[in-house]
Amino acid sequence: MASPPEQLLSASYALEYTYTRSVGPVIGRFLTGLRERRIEGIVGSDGKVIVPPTEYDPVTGETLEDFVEVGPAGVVTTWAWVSEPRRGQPLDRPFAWALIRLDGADTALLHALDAGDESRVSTGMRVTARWREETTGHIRDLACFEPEGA
Amino acid sequence: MRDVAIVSFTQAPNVRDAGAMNEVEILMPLVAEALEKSTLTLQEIGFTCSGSSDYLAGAPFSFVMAIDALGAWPPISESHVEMDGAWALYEAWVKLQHGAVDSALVYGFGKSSSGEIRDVLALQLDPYYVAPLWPDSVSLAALQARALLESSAYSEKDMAEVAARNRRNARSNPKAQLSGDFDSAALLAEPYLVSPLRKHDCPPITDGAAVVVLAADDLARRISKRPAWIRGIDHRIEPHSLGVRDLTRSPSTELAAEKAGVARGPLDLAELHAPFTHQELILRDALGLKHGVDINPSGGALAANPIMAAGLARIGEAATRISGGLANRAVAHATSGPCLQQNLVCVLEGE
Amino acid sequence: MGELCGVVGIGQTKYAAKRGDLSIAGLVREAALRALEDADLEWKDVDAVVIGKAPDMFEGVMMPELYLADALGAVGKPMLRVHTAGSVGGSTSVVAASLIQAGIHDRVLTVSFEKQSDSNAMWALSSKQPFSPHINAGAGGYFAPLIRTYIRRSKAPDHIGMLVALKDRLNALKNPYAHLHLEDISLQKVESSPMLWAPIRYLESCPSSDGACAMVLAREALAKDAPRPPAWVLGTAMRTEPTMFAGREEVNPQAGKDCAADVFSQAGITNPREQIDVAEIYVPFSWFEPMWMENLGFAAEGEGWKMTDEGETALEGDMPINASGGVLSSNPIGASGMIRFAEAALQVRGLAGEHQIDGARTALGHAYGGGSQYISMWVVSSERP
Amino acid sequence: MDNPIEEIQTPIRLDYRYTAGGATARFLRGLKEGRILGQRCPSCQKVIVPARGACARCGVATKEEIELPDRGTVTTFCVVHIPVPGSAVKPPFVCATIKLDGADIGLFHLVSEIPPDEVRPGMRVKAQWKPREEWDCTLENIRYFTPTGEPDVELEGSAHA
Repeated sequence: MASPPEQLLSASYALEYTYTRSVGPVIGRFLTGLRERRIEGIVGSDGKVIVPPTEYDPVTGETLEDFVEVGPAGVVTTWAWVSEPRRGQPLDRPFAWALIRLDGADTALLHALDAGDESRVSTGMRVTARWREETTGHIRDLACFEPEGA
Repeated sequence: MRDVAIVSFTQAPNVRDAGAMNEVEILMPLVAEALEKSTLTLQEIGFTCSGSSDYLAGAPFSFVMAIDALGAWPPISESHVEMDGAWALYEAWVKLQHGAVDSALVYGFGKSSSGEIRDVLALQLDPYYVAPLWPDSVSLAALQARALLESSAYSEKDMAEVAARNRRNARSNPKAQLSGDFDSAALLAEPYLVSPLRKHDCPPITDGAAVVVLAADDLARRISKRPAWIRGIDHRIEPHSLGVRDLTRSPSTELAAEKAGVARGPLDLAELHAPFTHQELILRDALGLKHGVDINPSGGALAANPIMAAGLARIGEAATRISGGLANRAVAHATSGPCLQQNLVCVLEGE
Repeated sequence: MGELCGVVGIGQTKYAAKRGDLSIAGLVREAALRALEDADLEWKDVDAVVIGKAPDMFEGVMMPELYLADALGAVGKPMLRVHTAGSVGGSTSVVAASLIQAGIHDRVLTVSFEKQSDSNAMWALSSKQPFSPHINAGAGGYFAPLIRTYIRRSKAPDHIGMLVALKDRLNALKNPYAHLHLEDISLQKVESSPMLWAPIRYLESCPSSDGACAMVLAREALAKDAPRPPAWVLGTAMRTEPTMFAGREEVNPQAGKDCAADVFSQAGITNPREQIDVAEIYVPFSWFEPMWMENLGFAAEGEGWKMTDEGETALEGDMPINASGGVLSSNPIGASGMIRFAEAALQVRGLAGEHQIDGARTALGHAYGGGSQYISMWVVSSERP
Repeated sequence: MDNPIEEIQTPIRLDYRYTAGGATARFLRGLKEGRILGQRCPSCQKVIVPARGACARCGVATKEEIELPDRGTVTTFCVVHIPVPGSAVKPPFVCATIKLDGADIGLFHLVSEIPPDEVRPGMRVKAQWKPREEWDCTLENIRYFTPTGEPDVELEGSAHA
């Protein structure tokens, strides 16, 4: 415990736990696909393809179950440049957070984009998935995205 | 609808780190002051409701200890929302509409200094697809800011002007954390924090608390020479996934504003809970604020952002100006969740 | 004063130590969809959603209502999140009812849940803050001394707690949603189960469960035309007192007495023992049944244990308590209070199935939380006032 | 699909800094000097320990400091038979509410050096301190309480108080 200056008595602590999350059939199927390096979306009640897939329609709440394969490449719809990555984020060098509309999808997926430099990122650019060497069935099987053709 | 008014408002000095003051020590004098202004004792208050977050405090049941600040003996009729105090005010307003009680004490509190707030807020995200990537709250706001900048006529200069005006306004708010004269051109020369956001586009990290007393009908008139009447209050939520939403608009604010009757009369002022500069631009449009509406005379969330109290403070700030005769009709707004996912709109009027 | 509120739909998940087949959203939807189905309604028929759960650390999701908005069909609607410790399921029901009673909405969906298997209850409930009390013996460590005081004061015989444990587990065998289905439960099994926090034995304690409970509430005009009989809400109340102060009576807390007096007065009940037909009471440790009997005014102080001893709180007794099996048989903490409220409503609707108490017309739902300091209750009836 | 994914692990770590309130800090500093500090409520006059800067019953700030003796009476207790995560204490052990002489509220602590089945409400106990050089700003400076051998005290009032 840190020795405090007069009056103040404070100490640091960590709230730390590894949660075990059961995922249910829809998320489970998506993650199983990732393990096999395949990205799947689900068809919403209005026919739009939602990626990552939800068990329910994001607007009406209706139950969904029709899957379609999408990506692995797509288009950046918006992005933010991170010059100082924080603990736990997908990359430990400067990168962009990006919303990416994968080919065949109608909604965008949030992930990291490894572009090297801010000047190489723009809305509308084409990017593609970079897989982790070993995939386990986790959102982080997608190591990040990278500019297409890079 | 029953006539319900805000008759008393207090807030803690908004500071980066309240240091040795725990939540009880912050709240106790505020509650006493708010009650004194209302001339009611806690035992005369019909209902009490608070807003706070366990993850902000870094401990479960953090609101339980806060009860110690009240003197809740004999036992009180009380509830708590794990939301900004503005939603606690909503719950209390509903209770008053039911009609069994005539007054309510509402408070919101939080010490954002305890944890790494940008990371803490990442736990609000989808626990399977998004939270495991740890996108921080500033980065998510930056995604929204760029979407707005690239799809509208707004520029980074407009955002800098929002920051400069809010902090200029805050000079007359002794409880504000950040205030002063800033030149928007000089602000634009600063480096990006998370591009396209600069430091001035982001809220300060704030410890604070806010307390409001509500009263109905004749009781409100007896307590206050000029009660700030709640003429409409509503809140709405949007889908969670950022990739599903149109981040450049705030449809939930638009809908809540319609239900609360924002457009039913001219507005003198607006207190908007916009932690990021571009969010004020989005909210202005969503609320249809016209030229001449005084926006955030308190300095808003860019001058002080005590999470879990900042939304309630907006309502209190607007009410104070109505009661003080500085305005006749105002709109106050509170937000929750990433990129304005959930929004509350409250219309206040003098007599 | 105010609109009359009716419970028109009730949905529960199967409670289990781990619902490994579902995500958090899947869990709340299982309950919500069943409640909608019971009410013969769809997502679009709901005006607002009120959700409750205990500490966010259970699932490691901060303010999970944000993530659950779409799953609960709340998009474009008002959504509130209540948290009042263990009483939260009850308080959530009370807040949802107030939205109807105040005339603000026509129909409200209210849901509460806990997915305790995502983490560990003992971990999630304990404070990690430095300088906090160094002895953390779990919830039982807090409540066992209160039980000991109750036994000392009331001179209740030792077997009372075991009787409650047996009765609630036998009742649970008649409730398909209950977590614990202990087919071979016996007094001897309870007695020989290990002591956890003496005087509390293992089988006198609640389990840790995954689960969700949901209700659809509607205003009078809609509820009276509901496809199945509604439960009419005759009164709701909440009371809070501080955790620790000099002279606090924790065994028989004033907050509970005041809350009962308030809810009974709203419901026009002057003799609860006579006028309440069945009650669902928050009993996480068996001895809390007699303790709450006294607190609620069903028995005089020091006499509550006699009701248990004489079988009056059993299914066939004259004051059946926890016909569903209670918290002792299913305990997804954030939902446990709402389950009490919903089971009370099921009884007066006549839809409780195998654990239905014949002719139940008026029922009490009760929940408590924190250090016996957060109390919420409602009284529901088959009769429209 | 073979072996579909049914669950995932998501590690969460958040770092916090906790600052004790003013009165709590004084209480903990007192412990480092071997003193147990309570406070008297200016409204109800009750003595509260640990000092918390507030009387929860009256909702007023408490300032008057009262040093309390390290002995008192067990008002109630339980015997913990299960291991407690993060605790070095081995079950079974006795957790008791102890009303220190002069205090109006109980302190939660361990009772030891007596078989658990001989612990009883009304029993007189005193603190067993760790060696002075191990003292820090914590109640753990008191290893546990042990029986004094004085005659038991007749109890009234509330369970934890």
